[in-house]
Amino acid sequence: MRLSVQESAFDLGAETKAFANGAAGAGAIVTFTGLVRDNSGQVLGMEIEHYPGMTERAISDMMDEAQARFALTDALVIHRFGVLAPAEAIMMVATAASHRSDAFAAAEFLMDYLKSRAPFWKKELGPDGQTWVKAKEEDEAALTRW
Amino acid sequence: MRLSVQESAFDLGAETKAFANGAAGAGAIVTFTGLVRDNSGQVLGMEIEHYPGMTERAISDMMDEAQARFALTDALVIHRFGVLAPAEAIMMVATAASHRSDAFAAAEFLMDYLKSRAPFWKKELGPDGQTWVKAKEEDEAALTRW
Amino acid sequence: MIIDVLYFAWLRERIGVNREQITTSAKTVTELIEELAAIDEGHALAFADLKSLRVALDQQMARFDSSLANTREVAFFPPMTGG
Amino acid sequence: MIIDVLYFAWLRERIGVNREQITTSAKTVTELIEELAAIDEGHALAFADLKSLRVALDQQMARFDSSLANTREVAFFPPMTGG
Repeated sequence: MRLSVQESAFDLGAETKAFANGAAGAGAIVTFTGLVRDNSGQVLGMEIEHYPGMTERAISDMMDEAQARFALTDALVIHRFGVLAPAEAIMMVATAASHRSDAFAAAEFLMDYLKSRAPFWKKELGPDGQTWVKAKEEDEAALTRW
Repeated sequence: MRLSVQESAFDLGAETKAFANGAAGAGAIVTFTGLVRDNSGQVLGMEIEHYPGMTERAISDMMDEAQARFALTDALVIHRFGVLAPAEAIMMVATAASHRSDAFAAAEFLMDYLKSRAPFWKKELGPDGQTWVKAKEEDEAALTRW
Repeated sequence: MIIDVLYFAWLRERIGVNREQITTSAKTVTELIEELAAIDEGHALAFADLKSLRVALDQQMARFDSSLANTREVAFFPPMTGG
Repeated sequence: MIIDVLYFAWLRERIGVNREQITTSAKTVTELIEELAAIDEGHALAFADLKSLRVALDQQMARFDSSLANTREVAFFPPMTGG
């Protein structure tokens, strides 16, 4: 299992390939990648604030929980902070398991928890100023399914 | 949308990166990769037979259906046939959407249909001979959720 | 009527060929299966258990009671195991 | 007791600092909030709507009625928007 909270960009292709190469024995790999949406020029970028220390601790706990609930052979979380341009990757999750249902469920579980329980705050940088992204009720509600 | 049914190996990292680069405007990308399981030397490889023509037609129909049901901005399916070594990638699915729930659901939908409705047949090559992989009842049952 | 009949996976192995041309007056898949099963022991064995058999007509999934009218290609195979 | 109080996102912007040291005898988060809200207008505004406020004690999520005993670091922030 690997967790990286980082300011620098990451190479989605290289990370995915390295994760798959390291997942010997697994039959199924699921990845999720979150990108800065590029709504036809309405978003100039995104700034992500986080809580150093708590971020790593909270995500590590989520990964331990995911491994305990699902039969994971490996997991990876990369999450960026700082200023990002449109279409840049904000974060990625990868899960490896013998069977696809575990790999899918674990990736969705990690995403639902990352959305609402990891201490990150997003601010959209638009042509008319900066706006803190509001938490969605549906994201909080998504946690009830686990 | 792109579909490739091919004998040659594919580069998971390069395919994932190219898909993400082409998914301008999407906020969420999900990939699934199926690997030949490497059960500590019990599997020497896998041979995949398919029905040329029907394979492409069946998968294209599934991709159209996925795009109609979920708000996909793009989708990719690569599936190999022929002889594969342990740990090699058998196939991959990638989906892009504005929101993660659509990207996840479409990837699971495509996987459930590929498992039971795309004309591929897997044969495991083991130390004691060759065995056709049996279809699982749970895979057929998985279709009822859509 | 002349129909191309295709076999895949263990059906192909039992029958020994992956494709054969059949001249038939069968109206449905079931009638065609009866004719094919009578060819020889390999065919009989391949069609012994219809529960583990699937059929496609001109590359579209079909049922045993489907009509063969205008069909050029019939494929028989076990349940698929892709993905 | 001396506590490090941290602010994130729009709470940090309203209060104007990301961290301050507070000497307090508050027993619970609620008592601490009452003290902080009295400091100035920025603090009062930041703590005006508790429904949109979350709290962590020593980097673990907590509740407003949680005890501050043995707590060294209290963080206030809006609902998280990661992923």
